[in-house]
Amino acid sequence: MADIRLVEVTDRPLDPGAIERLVGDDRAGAVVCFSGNVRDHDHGRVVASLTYEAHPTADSVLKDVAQEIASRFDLVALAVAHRLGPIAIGDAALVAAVSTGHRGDAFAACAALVDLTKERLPVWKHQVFADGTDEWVNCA
Amino acid sequence: MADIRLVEVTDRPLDPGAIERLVGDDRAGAVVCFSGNVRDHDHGRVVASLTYEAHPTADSVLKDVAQEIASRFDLVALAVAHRLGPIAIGDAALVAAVSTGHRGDAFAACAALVDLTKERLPVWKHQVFADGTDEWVNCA
Amino acid sequence: MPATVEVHLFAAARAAVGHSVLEVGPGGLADILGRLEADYPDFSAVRPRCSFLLDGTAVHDEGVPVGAGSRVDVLPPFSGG
Amino acid sequence: MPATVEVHLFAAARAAVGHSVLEVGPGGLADILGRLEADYPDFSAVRPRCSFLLDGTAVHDEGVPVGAGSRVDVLPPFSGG
Repeated sequence: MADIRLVEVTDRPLDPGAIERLVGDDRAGAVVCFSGNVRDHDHGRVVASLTYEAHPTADSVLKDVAQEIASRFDLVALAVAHRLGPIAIGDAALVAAVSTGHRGDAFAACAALVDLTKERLPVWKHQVFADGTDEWVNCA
Repeated sequence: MADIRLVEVTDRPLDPGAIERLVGDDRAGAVVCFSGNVRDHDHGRVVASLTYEAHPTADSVLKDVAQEIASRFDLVALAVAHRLGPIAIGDAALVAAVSTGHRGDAFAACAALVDLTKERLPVWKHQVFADGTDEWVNCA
Repeated sequence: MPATVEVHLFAAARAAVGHSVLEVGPGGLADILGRLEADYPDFSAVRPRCSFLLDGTAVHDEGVPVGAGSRVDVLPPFSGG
Repeated sequence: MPATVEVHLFAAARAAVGHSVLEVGPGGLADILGRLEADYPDFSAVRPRCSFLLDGTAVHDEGVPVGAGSRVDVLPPFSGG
């Protein structure tokens, strides 16, 4: 079963390159790393600022997500981290990285890790737009 | 059409984190980066050393590959690089990164960029095993 | 032993109600939520999209009884990543 | 104008022949490759897996004539990544 090398819900900036290096391994022929980054536009509106809030169970939910992906795919290692709090445009909100022996599974496993995290992780994105309006994403 | 930010066939080490940062952009909501790394085993045998050789057309072929992927997918940016010459175990031989507005296409586009590079790029991998034997990969 | 139920509200649910935590009387979950909607009309727009935890466990039936001393978490749709 | 064809060999093809470049007489491509197989028996194992460029353009028919002054590139299967 895969080494789970990082599971983190944190208010510190995420470094995708560092998280990608965490899953590197002499046995790993392929590494795929996803970064979900904060955009300056959403549905055509200019985003001025953005904050993520988490439920207290977020850490343990993300551990469960990592375990489930580790058990579903033949991975060497995986790492996943989600940012909390205020976050600057262009910064990474979610970083997910996997390594595999051969490349076949790497894209599918990383995509599944991202999808399951987005489905299960109890975090909420609050956007403030340049026109002063705001929204809780997915809850309009 | 996507910004093609790097197309490189080089004998210098590749830095996946730096290549991933190259495709970052305030318009990009998702970045996917693939690294194909040199493994210490192949088909159960211990790899002692490994070298990549390229045909003189490799640079222009890789440019064509990048253009084709840029035209097939709705990308913000892409970057692709292949290493040549002697390469240490664990080092990246191929790095491909794409950024997209939304995450849907990012995994598919990066996987297609990797597949097309492996199919078309005229480079050859030579492995020397710990037992002293060697092989040109795919040409046994 | 407290005589009330603690309702913890997150994100859009907290914004609609204006409080992170409310103390409410026990009852069926649907009944408790109905009282919240009556007291905080903005909550009505959010409630249908929320999921709920009762003492940390996901609720599948809003008829579940919520006794004094219990905790309810009100979770709007997640929007991570 | 040279009287010969330059054959450039790469990777496993070069290893089988022992040279990076050979000067050979003109003729059909299949004929030239047959002469190489006769002179370098190890090349026979590699040739069926190779593709060829004639003056930089991919060859689809090994019957193509290769005139004096032309260049043939012998490319084993690629193995990048």
